[in-house]
Amino acid sequence: MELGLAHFLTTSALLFCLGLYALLTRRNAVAILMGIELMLNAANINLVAFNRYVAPAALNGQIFALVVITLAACEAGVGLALVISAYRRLRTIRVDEINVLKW
Amino acid sequence: MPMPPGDLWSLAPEFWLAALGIGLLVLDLFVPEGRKRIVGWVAIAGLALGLLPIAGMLGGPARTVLLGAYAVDGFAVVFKLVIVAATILVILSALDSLSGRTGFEGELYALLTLSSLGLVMMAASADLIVLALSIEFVSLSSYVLAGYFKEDRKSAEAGIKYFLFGAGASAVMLYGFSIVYGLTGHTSLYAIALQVRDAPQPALVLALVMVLAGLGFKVSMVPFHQWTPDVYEGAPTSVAAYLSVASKAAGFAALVRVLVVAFAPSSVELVALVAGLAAVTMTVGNLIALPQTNIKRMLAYSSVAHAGFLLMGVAAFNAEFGTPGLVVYVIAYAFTNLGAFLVAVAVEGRLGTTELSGYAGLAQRSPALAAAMALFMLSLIGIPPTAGFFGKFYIFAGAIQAGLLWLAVAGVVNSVVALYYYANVIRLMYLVAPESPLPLAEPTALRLALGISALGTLAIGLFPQPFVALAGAAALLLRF
Amino acid sequence: MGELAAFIILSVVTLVSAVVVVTSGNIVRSALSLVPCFLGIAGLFVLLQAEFVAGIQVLIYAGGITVLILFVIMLTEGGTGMRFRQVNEQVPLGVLASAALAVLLVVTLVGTRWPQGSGSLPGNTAAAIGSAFLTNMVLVFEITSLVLLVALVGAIVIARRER
Amino acid sequence: MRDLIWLIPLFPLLAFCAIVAFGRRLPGAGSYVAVAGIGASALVSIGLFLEMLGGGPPAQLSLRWMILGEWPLDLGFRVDQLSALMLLVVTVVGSMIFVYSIGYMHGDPRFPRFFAYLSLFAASMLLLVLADNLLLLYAGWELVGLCSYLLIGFYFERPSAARASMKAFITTRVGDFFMFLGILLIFLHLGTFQFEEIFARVREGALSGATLGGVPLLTLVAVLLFGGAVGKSAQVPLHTWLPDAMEGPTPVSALIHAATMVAAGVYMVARTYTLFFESGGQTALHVVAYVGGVTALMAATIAVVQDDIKRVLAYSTISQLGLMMLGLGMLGYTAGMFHLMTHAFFKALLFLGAGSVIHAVHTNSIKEMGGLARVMPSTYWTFLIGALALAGVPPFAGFWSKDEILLETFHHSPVLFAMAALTSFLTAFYMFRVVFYTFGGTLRKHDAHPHESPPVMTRPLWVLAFFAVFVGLVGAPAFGAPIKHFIEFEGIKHVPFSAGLALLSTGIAGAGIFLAALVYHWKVIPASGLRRAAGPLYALVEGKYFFDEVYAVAVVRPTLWVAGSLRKFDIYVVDGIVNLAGVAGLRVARLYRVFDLYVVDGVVNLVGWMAKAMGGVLRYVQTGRVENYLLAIALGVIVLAAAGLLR
Amino acid sequence: MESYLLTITVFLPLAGGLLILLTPKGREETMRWVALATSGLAFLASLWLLGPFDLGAAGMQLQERYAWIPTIGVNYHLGIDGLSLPLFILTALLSVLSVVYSWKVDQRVKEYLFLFLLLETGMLGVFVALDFFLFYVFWEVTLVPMYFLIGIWGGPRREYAAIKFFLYTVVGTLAMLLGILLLYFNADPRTFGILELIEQQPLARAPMLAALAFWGFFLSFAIKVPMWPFHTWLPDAHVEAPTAGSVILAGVLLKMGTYGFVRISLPMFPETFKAYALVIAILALIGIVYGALVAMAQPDLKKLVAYSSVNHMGYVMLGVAAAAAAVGVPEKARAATIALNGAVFEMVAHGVITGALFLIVGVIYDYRAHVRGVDDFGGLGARLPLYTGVTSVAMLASLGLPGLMGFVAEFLIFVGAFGVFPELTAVAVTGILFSAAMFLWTIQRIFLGTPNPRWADLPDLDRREAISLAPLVAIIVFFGVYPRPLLDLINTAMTSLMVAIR
Repeated sequence: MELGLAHFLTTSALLFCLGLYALLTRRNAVAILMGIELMLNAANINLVAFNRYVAPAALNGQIFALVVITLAACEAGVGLALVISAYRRLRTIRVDEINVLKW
Repeated sequence: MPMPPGDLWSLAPEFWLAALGIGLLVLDLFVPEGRKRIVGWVAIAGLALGLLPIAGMLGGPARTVLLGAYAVDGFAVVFKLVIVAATILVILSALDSLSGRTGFEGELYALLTLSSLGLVMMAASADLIVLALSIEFVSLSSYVLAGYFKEDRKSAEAGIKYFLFGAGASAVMLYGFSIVYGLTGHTSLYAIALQVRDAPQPALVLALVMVLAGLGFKVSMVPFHQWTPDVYEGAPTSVAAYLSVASKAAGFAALVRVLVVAFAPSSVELVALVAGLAAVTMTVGNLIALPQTNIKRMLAYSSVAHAGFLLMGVAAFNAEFGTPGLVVYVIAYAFTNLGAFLVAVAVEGRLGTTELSGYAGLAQRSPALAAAMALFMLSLIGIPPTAGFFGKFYIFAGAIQAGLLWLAVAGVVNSVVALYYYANVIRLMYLVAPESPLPLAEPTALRLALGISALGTLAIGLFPQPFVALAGAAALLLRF
Repeated sequence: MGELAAFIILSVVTLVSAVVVVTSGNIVRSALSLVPCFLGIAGLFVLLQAEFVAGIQVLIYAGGITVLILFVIMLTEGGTGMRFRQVNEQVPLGVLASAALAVLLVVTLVGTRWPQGSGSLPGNTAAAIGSAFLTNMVLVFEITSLVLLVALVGAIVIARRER
Repeated sequence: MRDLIWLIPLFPLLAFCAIVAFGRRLPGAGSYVAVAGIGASALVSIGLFLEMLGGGPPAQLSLRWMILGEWPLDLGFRVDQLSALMLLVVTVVGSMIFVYSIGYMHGDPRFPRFFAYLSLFAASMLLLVLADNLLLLYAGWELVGLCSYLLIGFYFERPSAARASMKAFITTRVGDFFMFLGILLIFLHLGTFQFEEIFARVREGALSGATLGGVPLLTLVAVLLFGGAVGKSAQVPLHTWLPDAMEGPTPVSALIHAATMVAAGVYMVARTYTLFFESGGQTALHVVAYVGGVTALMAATIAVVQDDIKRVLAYSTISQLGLMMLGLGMLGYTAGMFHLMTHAFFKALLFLGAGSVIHAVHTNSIKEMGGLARVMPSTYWTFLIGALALAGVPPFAGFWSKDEILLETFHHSPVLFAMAALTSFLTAFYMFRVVFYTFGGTLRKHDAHPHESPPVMTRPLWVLAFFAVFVGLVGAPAFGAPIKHFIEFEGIKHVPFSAGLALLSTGIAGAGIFLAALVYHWKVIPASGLRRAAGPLYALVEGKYFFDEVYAVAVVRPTLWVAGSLRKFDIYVVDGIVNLAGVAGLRVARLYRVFDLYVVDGVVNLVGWMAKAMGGVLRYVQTGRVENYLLAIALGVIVLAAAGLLR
Repeated sequence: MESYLLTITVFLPLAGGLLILLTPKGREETMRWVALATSGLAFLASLWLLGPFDLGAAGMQLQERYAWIPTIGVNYHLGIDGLSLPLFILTALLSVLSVVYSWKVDQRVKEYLFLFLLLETGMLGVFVALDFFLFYVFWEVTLVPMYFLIGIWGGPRREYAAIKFFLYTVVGTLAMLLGILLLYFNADPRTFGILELIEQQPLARAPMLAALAFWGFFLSFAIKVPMWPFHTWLPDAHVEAPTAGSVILAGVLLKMGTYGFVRISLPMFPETFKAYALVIAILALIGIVYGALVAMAQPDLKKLVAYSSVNHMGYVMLGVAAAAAAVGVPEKARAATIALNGAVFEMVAHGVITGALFLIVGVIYDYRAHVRGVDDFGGLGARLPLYTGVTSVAMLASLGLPGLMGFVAEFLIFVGAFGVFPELTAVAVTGILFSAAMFLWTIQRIFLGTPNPRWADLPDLDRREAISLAPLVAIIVFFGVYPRPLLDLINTAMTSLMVAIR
């Protein structure tokens, strides 16, 4: 059996859902952030894979992937900054305890 | 390969905004504490200048630059105008309300300016990569803005919530983008549009939905709206205003461009999908808005509801009244909702409360403020001769023309529901006695901003012709 | 054949460590197990002939982001040494949702007949990407830089204490 | 004269306006103006009448009142023999009463207003008489009703007066309702209100074939119109208002509730006689006759037991009106109108006499009076004349006209003749009961110091008395009964005068008087004995056949009840189509502590409470916890995708 | 000058209102005079219209037409004809009188007068707008000021009444908006011009859509009229509103509904209207009897008058429905014309009469007794002769006494409607019985009977009140005796309308 697009897609799909799982079940903001990173990576796998199998003519996929990586970095930066300031103010980063704002 | 100079010229506004933003950062270093308002005024002046090149592009030919990555068409131009104008008003309101509440005032103006650049690009980007970039650009700055008052519990909470929600949504969206890319092998919307016709159905639907998650988050469309009330309530009021108008407008620009340009040719039943979402969105927004007791929160839900009305225009994109309707509504909504938030800013600044109870008897304490608020509320209800009415009128027209009579009826019912909580504000201001007769004074900058938005609200209602023309220009959205 | 084996190993590494990341009760451990995950993904990139991307992946993710995350963990509750329940009470729903989505995704993505692209990737992707960034992707490049700037400023504004 | 007819109603109207405008500042505090007004129109009417005597075409005058579509609607005046006669009666009797009132109302705080009302009444009454079409007739009809309302309630501080006035107006309006329907039917089928056109069309059989709900249309129309007459002329069963109307000042009773307005019903029937006459098998006429007959008898019986002098006269008026109707119904077109005329004179006379008596002793009860013959001779003599005329003693006016009616009746229906005869017997009886009680014997009310009324009151009495004596002669065969040639309806041939019947009727009257004398003068038979003899019948009569009670139970209370319950219905049901929903919403909303004061009930609830309740529930989706939001994203994506895929 | 006469008349009050907004605080007297001056001028201008207006000619006159939103074919199009002219003048008149009457309002005068004048502009506009967009705008413009008038200067339950009024009306108008759009998109060429659309009959070939649009308009108008069972906002609004507000509500706003039926529903959807005429007639009938009976049971004088309006507007709708039912039936044309004339005449008559009645109630409630329970009084007749007289005239007119305005209207309606719906009309005629009973009973309880010592020292009408009542009484009597001038005006319009829809 030849290695094909489907394999990569499967991996990325599973990775994405693992990330999603973290997103949905983790209390710790940082853990949720990690989940998000996983999801972004899944997207990256897709992009690169498609670039390889579907549209090898141009490198849009890989470039997109690079962009996504950068964005991920930025998100991590800003996000973690927010986490820190939130922790300073609220003394917690457990999101289910951060709910003054509701209804 | 060398770029034709025309391309560069058509990017003039973006360059200007970028330069302005960076310039402000630099300027901020030299402006001493307590004089930071200067930075704000400079930002306002700069943005105002920025309006000129944008306006200059009105009526120009619809085309793309940078190999289809970036669209320069009436649609984008109009939205750019709205965004920049809104930013100006927001900064005006911030000048008074923010000074003293944060140590990073200068950066705030810079960030607002820069993120307005992001919004501008969102409205114009015709390439998935650029789109993703500009969306993230906006999101990142918005997260920061929402959490700007670090000493304020609510603000901090708003920041982190907004971030987590937004990051999640955009992750989903990016995954969707990747699938779209896989299905068509292109990132340029126009190239995608050519391929998408015979793209395999299930995957396309999946991609569409995931993309909707990201864009829906930006325009606060149900079920991706839940950040809205919390963030609006927690964020600095000016920022909330900014999010509710500028970033929503840009979000709709992007949404329309993606759906209409890229997905419309496909065999997916876009209209039914969007119409359904529109109905749900406006209903949920209005219903939850009813029991609210906090003006910002109430406005947040109302902005969800209005997202529903706007989606009505998106659903009617096939009708000749559809897109113009959307644009007119956006413009009307921008003025009106900004105005409402500005009043909220003023009241908060004077009374220190954002609870509705604070508005009791405002008519006696500050007639001008109350009158303005009443005007905005009526406009949000859609009573002529205000902008809101004309927008609603146009959107309904689009829906009916597109054969979506049921959606129009749903819209009508919703307007009636909405009447309730808007009228409640009017009632509080005029029919209820104030608990203290002390008059309130509005600061100059705010007065200016209020005047502009009130004027706009009335002007659109009384002399809609120019705006209709504008919408007509916007209607020639570059599509295949 | 070798490719397939490599793929299997790499994706197993990736997914397993990802599972640890999302399930481990110890936040520090899950943060650390991000590293193998990212490396595995980098490997996959290599398999896909995206060496440059792979490199960047290693540098930024495995290098930068993970470290950043660890720092933050230390600066916040991780540093206090106390252990908290790491999962909230909507685990079952979460499982359900992500499982459902997984099925949905896998079925559709695998079931789809993807268009077959013509041509092949350039040998030296790094050079190609570089030139692309300076020609028709210049806008992307510029915007990216602006995004970085904004993120930088924002992060500073937020992270610094009020003066 | 003919082209001056428009002046006739104008004079009183002007008087009315003048008095309203200037009131006391006018000569005689307005009374002279009023008298002048009615007097002027009396002169014109007399002139007109004399012209009419010479025969010749009717006087016609009309005005384009409105144009609807291309169809004009004209209103006009028309004076033929019938209306000329009526005009004469109204204006002459009217002016007498006006003059009399100057004395009677002397010193009343609302003196000018009284004359204003009187003038307005005269104007409207003349309008009614002059009308050449149903619309104008109806207008005058309603206006006289209004005036009677105002004048009955003239002493409105007296609750009884206030009640009586309202009762009068509404009861008559019940009749008007039917009349109005009749008018509508006529217009619907003939497209006109003009009498002449209507009659012409009817004669050529325009409505002959038509039926409505099985009833021949023409008959129905006629009967409906008669309904109006029943109300106005106080025929059974709508007669109950007239006795109460005696709450008004006595001149009013004389003018409106004896001489003119109540006679309007009779006049209207005569005016539209063609309709009745042409109605299939003359059914309509029979209806008229029977209603008249019953009314006549019933009222007469009641009159016997009344002690209030004015009420006696009131019931006698009802009874006499019944006789007129009976006459008309028995093809006695001339007889009916003839009796109307004579009755106007002697009944007005009687009322004014009664007024003068009341003025003197300040009581209405004949039981308290007595022996007034000596102290107020002219009142006594005039009253006696009136009584004789009413009783139908030759050669007084009443005799001739009543005799005509009996004659007609005798020829067409023995039953009705019996009733009529009995009526006239009772009439004679109760009239002289009154006479003996009032003028005979000695004064029973001791604190009273009776005195003759001032000449301004007695002179009109004499004038009227003169008429009461002689006006009947125009029907006397000895003089060739000119009235029969003056007032006649082509198609009806007059029944020849029969001496025998005349004798009989005289006998009946004499018997009545004699019996009255036995009981009340010579006291041979004790009144109590009569009462016992009558037994339950007496109770029935005493209770006025319990009409009022029945109405109270059958009509008034139900209406008020319906109104009241409809009001509740309106508050609780229509307004709260969704009150239940509202309540439900209220519960939910309470549950979630969302409550707003300004939404209370009604349809507002539908939108309000339900929406709020739903909002109240929905808002709790907004838990404020990010993980739930994120879950929402995931689920949203899944659901939407599923929706998209499953389509 | 003449070519702008309508615009000037319509916007004069608004100008006055803005002027008042500019007047500094504490100059209440000036504000009042400004209000009086502008509304008075508007009234004079409306009378002036009679000059250039050609009474004989059918169709719209004094038209003004300017492009407003050319892109979608919206025009600023004004025009007036025999139907709108009387209502136009009536509006102006009632506004002036209300301003005079409101002289003593001393709470938040500036807002009061501004809103009042704004309201007047809206009402005037509705009657002369010939473009649906414009019509809609004016229609809604009347809504907000009335909401405030009720809500701020109203009675104890004002907030509830105000929001209820607001809600009901908005529901209606939005339905109308959909109807308008349906017409617009089915027209070819697309237009919002009322006349053009009537000319085109865009929905004639789409019965389903026509029905939808018709009911859209119906909802809006029926709520305004108000027809049973949409009437429940009316008693609350009338009772809680300040006197001048009630006058305007009853005198003008209700007419907007019936005006809509005659001006729009009838010519725009003749066939559809015909199809549903019976239903509407029955609703009208219910309104007639029901209104009268409920009024009879009202202890509150103001509510009583309010319900009598339900009853009278029922007459109007009966007439209109009759006219609609006669569409295409030549032999019924005459009856229809009469009914329609009657209906329009009743609009004016009811405006004047009920306006007077509310002023009358206000006189006793606002400035005298401060109670308005029918049973709280008694024997006022002796104390206040002038007041009693005026009241009696108004009430008698309202119960349809010949010689007064109400009679002519009801008479024509009955005569006309009887030719179309004999049975229904026969029942409807009982309405005059009930209303007679109702009003006379009221008069008796308030003015007749033994004087109530509690009101021993009530003053009679003062000059200002007399001034604001006199013209109404004069009109009631004059047109009651000689309706020709007014009817000719109406008739030309109605005749051409009947011809148009035949």
